[in-house]
Amino acid sequence: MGENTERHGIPGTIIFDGAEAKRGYGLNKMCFSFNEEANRNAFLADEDGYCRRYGLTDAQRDAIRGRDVLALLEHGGHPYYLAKFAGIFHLDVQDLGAMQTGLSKEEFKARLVEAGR
Amino acid sequence: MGENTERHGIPGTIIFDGAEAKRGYGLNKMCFSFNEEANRNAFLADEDGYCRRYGLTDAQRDAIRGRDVLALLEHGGHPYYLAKFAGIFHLDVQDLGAMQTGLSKEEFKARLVEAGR
Amino acid sequence: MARIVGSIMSTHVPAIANALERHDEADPYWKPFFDGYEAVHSWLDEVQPDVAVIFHNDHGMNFFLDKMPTFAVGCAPEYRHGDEGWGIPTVDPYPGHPDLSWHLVEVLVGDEFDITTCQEMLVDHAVTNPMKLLWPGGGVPIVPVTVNTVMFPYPSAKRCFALGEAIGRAISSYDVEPDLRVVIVGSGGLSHQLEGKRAGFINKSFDLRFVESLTDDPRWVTQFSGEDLVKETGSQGVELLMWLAARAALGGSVRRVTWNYHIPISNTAAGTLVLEPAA
Amino acid sequence: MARIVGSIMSTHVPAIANALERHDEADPYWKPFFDGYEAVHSWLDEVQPDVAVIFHNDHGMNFFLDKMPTFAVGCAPEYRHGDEGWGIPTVDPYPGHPDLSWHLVEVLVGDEFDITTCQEMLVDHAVTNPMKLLWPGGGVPIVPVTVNTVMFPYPSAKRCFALGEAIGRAISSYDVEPDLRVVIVGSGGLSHQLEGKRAGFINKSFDLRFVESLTDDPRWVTQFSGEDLVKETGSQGVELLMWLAARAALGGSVRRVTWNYHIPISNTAAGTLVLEPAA
Ligand SMILES: [Fe+3]
Ligand SMILES: [Fe+3]
Repeated sequence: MGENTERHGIPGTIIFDGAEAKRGYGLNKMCFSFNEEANRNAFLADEDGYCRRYGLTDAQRDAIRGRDVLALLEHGGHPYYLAKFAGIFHLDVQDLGAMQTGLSKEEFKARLVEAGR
Repeated sequence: MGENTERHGIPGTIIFDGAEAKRGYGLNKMCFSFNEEANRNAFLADEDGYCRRYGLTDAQRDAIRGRDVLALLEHGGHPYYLAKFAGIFHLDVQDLGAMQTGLSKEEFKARLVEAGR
Repeated sequence: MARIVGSIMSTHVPAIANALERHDEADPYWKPFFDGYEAVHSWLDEVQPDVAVIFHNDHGMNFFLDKMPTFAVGCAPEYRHGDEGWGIPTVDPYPGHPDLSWHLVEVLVGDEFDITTCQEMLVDHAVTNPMKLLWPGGGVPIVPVTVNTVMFPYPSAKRCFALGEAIGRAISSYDVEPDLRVVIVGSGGLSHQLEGKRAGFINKSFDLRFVESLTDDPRWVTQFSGEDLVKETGSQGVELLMWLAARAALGGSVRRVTWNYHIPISNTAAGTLVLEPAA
Repeated sequence: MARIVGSIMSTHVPAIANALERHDEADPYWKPFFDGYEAVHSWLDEVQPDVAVIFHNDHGMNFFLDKMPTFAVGCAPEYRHGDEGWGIPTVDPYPGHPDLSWHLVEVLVGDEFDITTCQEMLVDHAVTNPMKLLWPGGGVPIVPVTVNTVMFPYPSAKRCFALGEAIGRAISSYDVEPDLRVVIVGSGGLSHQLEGKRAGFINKSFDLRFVESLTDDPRWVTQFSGEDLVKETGSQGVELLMWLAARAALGGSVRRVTWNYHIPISNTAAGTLVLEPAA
């Protein structure tokens, strides 16, 4: 159980509070910049240089490199800003849902249908 | 008596309210840009082009051209942003006070001393 | 005095924009969702609003963590749809209604709401998708009201209710256009969670209880803290705060005009609700 | 629990930065002003604060009309002095105190203040000049609290008083560093007006009455509207709201440690005041 879960007690969920906002500031600022196409292209052209410019930590840099959403969240990434990062690779929220839950996309979608019964 | 004075009833004073904020938006945005030296230089190099980029009205453009602080205020300029414009010409708040009250700088300063008695 | 004709609550999931672009309204996946808007369109034809006040939350478009307001009110002449970064089609700017906006700001600050006033504001799918759903052929000028659900601490449900009430009163005191007909939009929800190991979380029974409460007992949800709401409705289910504020703007008793609920649209329990003031 | 050692209210006129750069402290024009800070320095030596919470107003540096908050709280690791555009010397960044900042934000939003949270914030002379005046040799980490006096509607004096009280309570409940000593700074005032035909307006009797009230009857000034305050103190004299919030943070009774008043510095009635909680 992570420290965020200890603070807030919600399993499988990181509440984006001050501690996360502090931890993730550079990472989120980088992802926020992806609202501009020129920045998305600049990132694709030179990932390392782009990450350096925003002062990412090594752990954040690794998680970006590995497209590892759960790790990005753990290191202060905010889902709304991370969505801009995921968008560069044309991942939709169901791709992301599957990745984070360890299911296939079809299994993830089936689980959602199930929730409606 | 201007419409602002009718609204707020304070002689010699324009209350910067929504109506002024609306009227002065482009002008104030231009002046806010003067927080950066590159922009101050760009303005000095091409006043017309710079004003056009911020969509100033003709009346605002004239008032900028005439360094006419009272007219700038009348057309929605905000004192804090206009101060950035005045700063380009190294005018301090007492130069501006004198200009706006029709006094010499010495007379304006004397009036301030008088207010302390 | 201006008059509030009613409130429309609507999900705003990004995928809606893609479905509309593909004309998927009759597709089996989408039909149960889009069908819910027919009654909304009939009602809008009847009540003919002139302007929409839209409670919404920003998703990393107009606000960043450098300056994150709890409550913001748009006072812009128009609202441009920004590039959201993941490729939904952008739409033409929506005209604003600056006079009504400034009136709201004046009344709200007078009522001790600490508003952030925005003379420029980019909007995202939380504004554009409800607009497309409600007015497929056009739309009305808008006044966006942004509620922070990006970063803790969120405003409490109680505070959001109070904001909605205050905006309702403020609209009623707007006398520049005495016949102005205002519709309130609450954009977001219902239960969903996009991120983390609990991604895909949905809570049908809480959603239904909440929607019930909006008619009978609108303060019911104000008993819950921000943490409670995340737990019960998912990280993004807290967008129900927009529904709550939109309900509160109507004041006393209301009548339910139409209600549709469908799980899932994308990762979300999609809800569409219209309430109008009881005669 | 953290403890508030007292509040320092100080004028922040830009010209002070130039006077300090020229070492004009003993110049006849400046001496009556700078002399007022000797007692402040002695008091600071005694109370040894660890951090300063600074109520200030932004002068077109960090905020523009696109996003103008009523109340903002800095949560940044450091605060950089921006280029103000008219050539006062810029100073090195001040370290922040993010943990205290976030604590304030959490408590304030819980208390129904609709704070704008700023993880980056440029500061202007309203922060740098008091810092230079109070700590000529250095300084302490800061938590800036920005109050809108740029654009009407301003928060009412009553609301600013409530904000100050809430911040006082929030500081008292900060238990991460139980021995933390906090000084409050109220930056701005007193009566002055820079613009318009009434430029140079000063109101000595109102200033004196107001400063009197801070000791004996701190809510006295909450009877005045924003318009009233502009009328009585000048367009920029409304910066007295920073003094009011700084006073309110002290709670109940206070003792005046030192007080200096001099007209004019630049276009301003300059005031320097220290209050501490009555034992
Ligand atoms: Fe959303
Ligand atoms: Fe000032």
